Amino acid sequence: MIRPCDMMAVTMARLIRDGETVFHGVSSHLPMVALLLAKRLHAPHAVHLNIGGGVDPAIARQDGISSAGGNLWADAAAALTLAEVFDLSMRGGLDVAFLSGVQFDSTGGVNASLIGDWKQPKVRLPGGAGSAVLIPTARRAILWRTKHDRRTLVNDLDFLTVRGHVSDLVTPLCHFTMHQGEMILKSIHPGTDIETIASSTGFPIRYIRLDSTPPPTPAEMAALKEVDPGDLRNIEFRS
Amino acid sequence: MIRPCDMMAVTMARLIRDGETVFHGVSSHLPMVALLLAKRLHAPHAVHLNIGGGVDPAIARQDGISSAGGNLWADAAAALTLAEVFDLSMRGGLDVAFLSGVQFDSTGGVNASLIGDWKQPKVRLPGGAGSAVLIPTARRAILWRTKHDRRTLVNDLDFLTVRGHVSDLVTPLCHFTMHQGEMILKSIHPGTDIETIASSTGFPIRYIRLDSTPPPTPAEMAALKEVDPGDLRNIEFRS
Amino acid sequence: MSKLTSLRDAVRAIPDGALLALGGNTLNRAPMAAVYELARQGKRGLRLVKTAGAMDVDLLCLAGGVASVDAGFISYESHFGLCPNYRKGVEQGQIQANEHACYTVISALRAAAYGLPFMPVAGLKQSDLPRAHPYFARVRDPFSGQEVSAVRALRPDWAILHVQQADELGNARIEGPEYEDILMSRAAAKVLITAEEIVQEGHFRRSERKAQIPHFMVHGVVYQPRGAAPCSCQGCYPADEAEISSFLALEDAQALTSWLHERGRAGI
Amino acid sequence: MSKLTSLRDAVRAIPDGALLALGGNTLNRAPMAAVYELARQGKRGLRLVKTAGAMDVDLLCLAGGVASVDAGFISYESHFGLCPNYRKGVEQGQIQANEHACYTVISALRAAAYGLPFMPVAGLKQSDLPRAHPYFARVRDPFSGQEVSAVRALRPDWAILHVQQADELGNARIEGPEYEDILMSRAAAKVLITAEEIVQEGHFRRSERKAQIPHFMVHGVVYQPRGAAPCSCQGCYPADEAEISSFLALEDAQALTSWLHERGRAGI
Repeated sequence: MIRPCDMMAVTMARLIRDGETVFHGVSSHLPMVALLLAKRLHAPHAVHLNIGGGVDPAIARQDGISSAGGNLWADAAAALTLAEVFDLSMRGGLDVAFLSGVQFDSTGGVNASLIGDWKQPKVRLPGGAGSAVLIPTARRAILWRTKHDRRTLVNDLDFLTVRGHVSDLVTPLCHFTMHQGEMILKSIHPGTDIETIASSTGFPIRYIRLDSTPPPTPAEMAALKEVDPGDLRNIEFRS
Repeated sequence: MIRPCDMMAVTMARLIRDGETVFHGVSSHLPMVALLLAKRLHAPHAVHLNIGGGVDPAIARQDGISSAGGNLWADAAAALTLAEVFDLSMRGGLDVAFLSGVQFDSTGGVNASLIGDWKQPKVRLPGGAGSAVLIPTARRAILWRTKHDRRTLVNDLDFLTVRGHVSDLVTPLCHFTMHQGEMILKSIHPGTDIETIASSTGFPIRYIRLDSTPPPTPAEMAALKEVDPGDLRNIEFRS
Repeated sequence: MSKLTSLRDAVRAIPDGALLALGGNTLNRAPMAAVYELARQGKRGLRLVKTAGAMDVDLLCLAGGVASVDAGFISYESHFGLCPNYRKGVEQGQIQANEHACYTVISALRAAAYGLPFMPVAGLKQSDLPRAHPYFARVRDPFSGQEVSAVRALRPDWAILHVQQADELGNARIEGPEYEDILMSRAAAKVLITAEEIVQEGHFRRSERKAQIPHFMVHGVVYQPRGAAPCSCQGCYPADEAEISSFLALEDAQALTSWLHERGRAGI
Repeated sequence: MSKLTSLRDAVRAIPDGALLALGGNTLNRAPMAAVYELARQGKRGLRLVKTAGAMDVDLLCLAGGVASVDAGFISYESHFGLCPNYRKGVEQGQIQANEHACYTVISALRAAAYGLPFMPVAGLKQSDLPRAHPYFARVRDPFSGQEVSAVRALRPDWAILHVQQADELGNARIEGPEYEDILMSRAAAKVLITAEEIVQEGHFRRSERKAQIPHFMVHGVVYQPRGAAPCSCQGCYPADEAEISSFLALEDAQALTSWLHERGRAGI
């Protein structure tokens, strides 16, 4: 049985190319682990940028509470503050931003702000953090969400926190990719099927060529355990 | 015989009040010494800001080449880059800026840019450095110039580098102050007289009450030798 | 010229209704001791500014002291979930949620630090945020004529920052992640420093690791070991999960008062 | 992924006509070895950017390689006087003097670093500079309607910075005054580092004094002891007055060529 967190971490890691500058923010243990995994495997020169401010931290010390803490600074060679990481993206120098949200539509729109009417929200969400400026400026934004249901993948967003350079969306069930302005299904994770995905998705499922997401290889699993001995990739599923 | 550099340093030092934030830039040994003198005497809590970036450096090491060097950083407690010193002035937090120039008029206008026509200058001057933004934003700008002649104190500037919050102008001959938008004579240094000043000044000399600049006191001279053992205050007169 | 004072006196100087920038990020180096004291003194109408806040904002919301929050992200991380008290306050209409991209908070603070009424912002393009909030606008580049987004300056009345080291004059040094603290010290009209350690001024003078916040920007220094707890403080202590959970179990402002009172007696 | 290269190869990558930011300030930590090499290679049409330049700018002007200078101040300090070659070039119409307030250079670099076409600037009010130069304009604050000055972004093709320490990946650390170097590394499209010392990457990782310029912004690293001489380099050496005077005695570009050749043979 493949755990969703492992399947997601591996899928997200595979999207990172060698040499790219990659940013993740707070509440982002899963992309953090995916990035560490990619650097261990096929993308050793990917550049790890984060809120803690360390560039390419070795992360000798795990932190289960925060993905924006001092452990991302302590053993880095260079420092770059959050403000400067944003600046980098604004001037076109950020290749990949990992971002999440609560609602996603088929156009790549993201809502991380609120549920209901914005003038009097039913649910106040945390907010998009850097999304509103990063998704339009990073070369590509990779979205992830540990829930896949019709309240998450919707036809109509309650609020558009941002639309921009979304390239991929990874969920516990599948991997979507953007194609000509539309979010289409790219691959289905092992253990589910297209009917389950269609019934769990609020927008119509479309695809050009449908693959099965390759399950984590033994090498990927071994590396995953090395870069994430504390199983931080599973935090969002435990909560 | 009082040396002009001593008279100027002491006159400039007396203009600094305790607790004020005070900036000087490059080519500014004279105001640097004046500030160190003021801090030694009546203004111990004046804050010394500079291009080297050290706040309140002790300046254990003298530097005759530059008033923007690492000696202004090495033994400071806090660091504040030039950009941040400018920011401080822009937001209204700088009390005093020391600035020089090549031409000055009776309205407090300063030319540090060029002689002749700006489209094809006869003489290209160094430029106003920070003057164009500091003189209008610092609470007051104290000007100094080691030359006092009709080419320096003029009726018409060749180019207005800046006009702003000029409060004082100190020369080897006298001390001017701004009064209702006009540069008026405040005090005459020992060893000269109003006729000499009038004939050396390109704009009409006006004053309300005319004083003699008090000569450096023995305490001032003693402190001056302590803070400036290398006689940096005399550099502009030697060159 | 010592600015050393007690936390109580320092926080007394902060008026109700103040625009207040809080240092740190989420559960890292937030100025929690000062936040506790703001709640104990029953401050009202505070307008908070932060890129990403968590327990600091949530606690002041439970205390009933918050009028508005300008931030990009207000939530705990990992298993602690959303900020229940902030959510409730916003959903009940008591607290104004001024949502930013974290970067527009930074840009708004930069505008204040640079003495500007606004800051242009690249990147803010397809979003409902500018439509929903009056602090966003568009401005025309005077050179190319193209339009770019802009955010209104945020000039905090106070920045409250917890640091590892300060001297009694106010020179303060942050070790490890700076987050927006240095910028906040420039943008705010006044700065309150709480510090793990009070060092001699000579300590910074002899070191190449200078204070990043110079004394003249600082209006009060409080010696406050563990002043970020239960949040983490780089090089000093990790976050205290049990203590955060203990806070999250509180049901109302009255329970918070007792909880803070207990901690006050224990010297926290 | 080592970026270590020779000064000659590194400078070859810089094309004629490049917009070039030079680190340091006046006679402090200017990247003189790289400036010598630019002159040796006979670069033409360089457009220089700096808040306050001195011998670096003056030497390139004597070499005939400069088309324009965007700066707030171009002069030696103290007894060395004005920059004769810069003056002559401007006065003879060969060099365009784009006078800034030093702060408007900073603001123009910030605009580039922040991905913006312009930056508003407080302070630039009563001055002929905006009238004389097309890179200044006025812009209206969209919130209050009030006007404020603005400067056009300056995005250098290259920043050339001399630092005390770098590793071969490009991580670079400046000790002491930073001047505009860190900002230049962000504003420029490419960065060339010359370094007094090449350290292991682990050196920065183990230290709390991190590199301020991260490797991925850097395109070439040159091991160049005394790479700022005859300017000063904090913690390494003071300015060399005799050498500066020796340069100032040169009468023309031909004399400069011989002077540079002599120094090249001596490994400078």
